[in-house]
Amino acid sequence: MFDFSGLSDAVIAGDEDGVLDLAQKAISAKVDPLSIINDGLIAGMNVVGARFKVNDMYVPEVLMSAAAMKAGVALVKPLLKSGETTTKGTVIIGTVTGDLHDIGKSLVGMMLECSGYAVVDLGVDVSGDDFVAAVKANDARIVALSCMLTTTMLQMKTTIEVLATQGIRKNVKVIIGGAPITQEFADNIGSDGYATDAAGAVDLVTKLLN
Amino acid sequence: MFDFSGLSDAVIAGDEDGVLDLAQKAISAKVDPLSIINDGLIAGMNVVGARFKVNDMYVPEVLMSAAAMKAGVALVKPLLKSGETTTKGTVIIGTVTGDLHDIGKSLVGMMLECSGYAVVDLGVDVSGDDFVAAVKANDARIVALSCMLTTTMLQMKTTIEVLATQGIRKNVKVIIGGAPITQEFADNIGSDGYATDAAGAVDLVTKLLN
Amino acid sequence: MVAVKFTELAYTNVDEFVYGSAKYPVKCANGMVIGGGTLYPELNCTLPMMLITEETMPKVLAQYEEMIHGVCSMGVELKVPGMLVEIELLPPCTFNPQWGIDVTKVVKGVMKEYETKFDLKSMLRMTPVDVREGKTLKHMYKGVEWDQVMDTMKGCAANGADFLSIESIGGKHLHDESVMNIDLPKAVFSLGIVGCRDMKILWDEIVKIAAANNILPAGDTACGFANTSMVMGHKNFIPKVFAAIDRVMCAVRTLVAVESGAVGPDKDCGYEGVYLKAISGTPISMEGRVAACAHSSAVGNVSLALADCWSNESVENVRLLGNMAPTVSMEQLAYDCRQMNVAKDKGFALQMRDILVESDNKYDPTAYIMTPSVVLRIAGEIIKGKTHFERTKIAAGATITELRAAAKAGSLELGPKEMKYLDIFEKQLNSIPNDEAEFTANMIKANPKHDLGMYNIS
Amino acid sequence: MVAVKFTELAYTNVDEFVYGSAKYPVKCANGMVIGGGTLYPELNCTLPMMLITEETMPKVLAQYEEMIHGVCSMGVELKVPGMLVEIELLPPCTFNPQWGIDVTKVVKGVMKEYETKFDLKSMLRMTPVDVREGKTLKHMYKGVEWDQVMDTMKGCAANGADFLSIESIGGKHLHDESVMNIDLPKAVFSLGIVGCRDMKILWDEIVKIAAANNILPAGDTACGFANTSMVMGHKNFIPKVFAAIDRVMCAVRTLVAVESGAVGPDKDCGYEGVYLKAISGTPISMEGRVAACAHSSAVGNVSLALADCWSNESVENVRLLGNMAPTVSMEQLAYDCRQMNVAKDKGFALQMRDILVESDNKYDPTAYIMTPSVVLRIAGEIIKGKTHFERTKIAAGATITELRAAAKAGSLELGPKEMKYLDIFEKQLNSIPNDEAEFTANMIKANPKHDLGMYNIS
Ligand SMILES: [Zn+2]
Ligand SMILES: [Zn+2]
Ligand SMILES: [Zn+2]
Repeated sequence: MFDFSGLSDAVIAGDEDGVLDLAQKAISAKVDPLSIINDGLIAGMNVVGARFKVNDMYVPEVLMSAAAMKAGVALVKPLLKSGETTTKGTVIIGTVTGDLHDIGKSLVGMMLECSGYAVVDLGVDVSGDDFVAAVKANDARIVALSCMLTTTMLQMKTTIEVLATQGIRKNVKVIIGGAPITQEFADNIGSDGYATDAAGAVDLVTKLLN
Repeated sequence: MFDFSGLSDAVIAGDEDGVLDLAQKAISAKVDPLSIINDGLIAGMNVVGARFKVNDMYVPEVLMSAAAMKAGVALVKPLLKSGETTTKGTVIIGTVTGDLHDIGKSLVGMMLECSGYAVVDLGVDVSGDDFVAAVKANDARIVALSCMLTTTMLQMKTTIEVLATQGIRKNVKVIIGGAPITQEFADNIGSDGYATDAAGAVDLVTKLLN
Repeated sequence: MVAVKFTELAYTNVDEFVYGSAKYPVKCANGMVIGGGTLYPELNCTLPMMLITEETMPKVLAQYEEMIHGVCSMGVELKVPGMLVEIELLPPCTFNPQWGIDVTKVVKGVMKEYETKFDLKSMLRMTPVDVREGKTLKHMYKGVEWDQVMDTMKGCAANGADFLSIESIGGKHLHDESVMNIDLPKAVFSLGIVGCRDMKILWDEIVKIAAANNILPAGDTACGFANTSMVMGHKNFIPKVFAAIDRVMCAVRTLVAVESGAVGPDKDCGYEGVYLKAISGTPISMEGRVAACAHSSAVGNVSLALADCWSNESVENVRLLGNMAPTVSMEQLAYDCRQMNVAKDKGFALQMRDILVESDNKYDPTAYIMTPSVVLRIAGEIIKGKTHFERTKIAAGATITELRAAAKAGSLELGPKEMKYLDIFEKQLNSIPNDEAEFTANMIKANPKHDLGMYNIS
Repeated sequence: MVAVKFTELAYTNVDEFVYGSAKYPVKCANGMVIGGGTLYPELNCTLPMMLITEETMPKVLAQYEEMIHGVCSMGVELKVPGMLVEIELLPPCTFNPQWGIDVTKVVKGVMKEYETKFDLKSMLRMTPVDVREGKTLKHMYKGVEWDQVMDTMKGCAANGADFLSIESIGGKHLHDESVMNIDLPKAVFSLGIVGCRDMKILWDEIVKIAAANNILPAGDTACGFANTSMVMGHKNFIPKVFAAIDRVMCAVRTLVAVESGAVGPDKDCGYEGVYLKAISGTPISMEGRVAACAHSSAVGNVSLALADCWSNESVENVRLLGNMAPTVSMEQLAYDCRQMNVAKDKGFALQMRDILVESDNKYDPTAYIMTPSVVLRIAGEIIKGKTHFERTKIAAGATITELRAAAKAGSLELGPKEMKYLDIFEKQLNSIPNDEAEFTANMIKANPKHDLGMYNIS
């Protein structure tokens, strides 16, 4: 079997040039493209996620690893057989109407990407209709809502209601998070789950999709 | 018109002997019994309530005034014409099942008595059925529930449900209070009101009965 | 009549009487020494709105687990030198001792996890509720309620508790009436006779249970007594001087636990703990400004002046913007302890103590009687008493004398109404006969609705 | 290029640099003097979970009324020498200036009631939100958002505010990226060029509004900037040294408000305020251990060492067992202020300051750079810069030097990874050209997705 350790290490180091170089070598060596992605690139990213979780890597380091991995995936992806897929599913993420807090939600998105999910980040102040449109356009399975104000919490409820009215609530799992959120609130507004931090959000998504 | 100031002052001073003496004199002077009660005894008690509210009297002083007033009422009451009444209505008060906190609830009862209500204090750890029985036995118009623990709050909801099941919820107003209670909780469990302290409870009862 | 111990003060020099250090420190197996020079945070937390039933017990345990996780991780983050967790069990968890045991296991489990993973030193104080009250109570020392308290104590002791405490309530019904009517003789009876005898019987048992399980009997508090009068005074429902007198009288009762073998740290909500420390040298937990989450008070700073553990009293598991409330309390306690410990290390412990004392003690009689020098003076009088009854009376008299003198000297702000009541209470006190048996007989006669046979008092 | 002021430090002797006293105190009509020797509590509170709409506005106002009642009555109870209330308006109350005005009226109404009835001295700080962001923003200095901020400022000023503040956000989008990527040059650009220019334009207007209404322009904070990096560092998402460097750089930006005429007290959540005080002598509000309700931090005690007002940052109106949360915060602030003021009265202000500093400053770089002597040293370097750009670069360089020296001397605990990043940041800093125009052009080119034309920067 091909030795993927160099490729994984390049991902962990956030070394985009190294990733591209080693991925190209693997392609030239006729390694199965799906294996390059799963056993090389994503395997490296899994290490990154685990190290971040125990405070052994910083966010910017994770971002560099993610960028390196993505470059590698972009190189290999055209060679995949039809039907082969490189993500575990698509997550739509955004901060709800009236709330402009960005970073917490971006960190959750980053961690989800590290863990093999495709993430569509709609940004801040996102309306229910925008969430609906994004779910439809991306065939998403998870909607992740963020808010940081006590006065925007109830917009999460509204957003979930819009998903229901538009007939797609049953197709997606809705998860929520942010400083004022509690499990009790998550239950009360009919969401499918709540996590206290980015790592918890990944665990939650994994649980909901399995 | 008869000068009631001496009688009222005796109530305010908590001087039971003085009250009995002056009330007897008024009876002998053929003063209308209802007027002795309202313009003499209860008028004095109104002053007591107002002074307590602004921290100008202590609880034990109020209790002595209340005892003096009650002694006076007991003396005069047999002389009332049929149909004349000396209270503004009856309040059933108690701490709910599982909760043994006594004093806060007793203070509310005391202030209601000062303000002319008849109070039936069921004590602590009172079940829904006991409240129902007391309402029926006393033809009460108000039920006042107390609790001091986060883990007994939901017994208030249960108590209100028992009142409903037993068919008397529509006949009474239910008010609640205690350290963990909020207006929001009061609304959520379907009570008719909430007060933060004993003086507030009196105002609330007065509002609900008018 | 129960024998008194401690006929001399542990402290005679006020310059030795300070926070973080007690004459008889409590040495713990994990290296923590309470009263050995370091002030430790003691975090107490309770459930948010929920019922406790067979069905909800898994949720109850999950709540405790979440709370202790948050609290311990804050302890790690702020590098505390050690910490205490106190769980005051809620009534259903004493009525059902197994539930109390399950709570103990869960809490201790999290604490052990943090000890293993992060080297966090921590000790667990379990405080069953004294359920010996209510409509069905037949006797204080036998029957269902007594057994529930004892079974819970034993179960907690065997399943992870390091310290046992209780807020015992022997004599409380009499005391409640004494507060509502500011009846000092009845307060003396409830505390100095009924309460002290009850403490002796109760704490002899708790000390045995602790010994059998190789853990420590920590101490009791006048929560149901002087805290009731303090809250009533704080709201201007009764004279504040009554609360101060009541507090010092309570010291005699609380001390009985130590006479029976309790070693501390005495429990947080017993502000009379400063007297216990003065007399017996036992380390004490205290609560003040950080405990505003649980109750407001007039002793937010002075309470820190002599503390060996610093507590938030209790906070329910609700979310605040920064963190869950127990974690918020833990952060506040840890910073306060840092301040106190650094002050001590720099040689400024006495100055820090006096700053905290002087920030409160002019404004409130209870704050005043927590002044270290006042504590030593009054404590010096108390120990002259040869019985608990005598000591309780002396406590009241000495407190009245100190408060009156302080008000006259301008070191305590007392309005004319408060002053008037000092005189009234002095008269009430003087009306009490010297003979304990005579007083007891009078009191039994005057309070026919209280069945003191339950206490084996007749 | 905006002219800099303050080319000398307000403090050169560290023994004069202490809490409660500022070189240029703020004298209020009610007799309070902020920075005049007394530390005052500053209470901030916000709504619990609820929507703010036309329909809910009566409930919103009732919430504010309830909160301020509770807070003021605690102020009376604890006999505070004076207090501040801060209301950070929520976005809908700036989008609709009339709603912000209505909040101001209600809050000030309660404060006046307590002044009349109980002689409670209090001052109101109104802080509209800087709404100049979001999808529809076209320009920073004209159009809807600018008008909303200005109209709210004017409305608050005319209807009861005593102080005007804002947490302004010019340059924040660039800064967010610099934090996520720990890109020091981009942080320098966002703060030292974009941020400082924005501050000048914004604060010139706020100062005019305050003057026109005969009230005081108080100050700004780096809430959207250094607080973001501090929180990220606190969670170990980025190196903590980045947060410390960012904090000191922010001082240059925050100071622009004072250069425009702001007089303080500077806003609580700007920990860079200690630099502002050192350079300009302006009194500052700070937040620490009592603000654990709003966010945990590594500076819970050190933040109190130089404070002139002591804040809880913000707490929502939820019930805790003791009281509603804002009232709980007020009690905690009042006790902390008592401690500090008594220490000062007794001549122990410097010892108290140093105890608070030393309880935190070894454990975290941001805590370290808040050490009074370090502040004066770095501030002394900053004022040598002739432009805001230059000062921001000096701030970063001097902070790196201080942190490295402290770690080597053992006065600051810094792990090897943090040390490595100090070197990385130094290299990043040295890559910045000296020429502001050149740097600006580079940055505009490197960040095409940011439209700096909105700031009139090209
Ligand atoms: Zn207690
Ligand atoms: Zn406690
Ligand atoms: Zn802020």
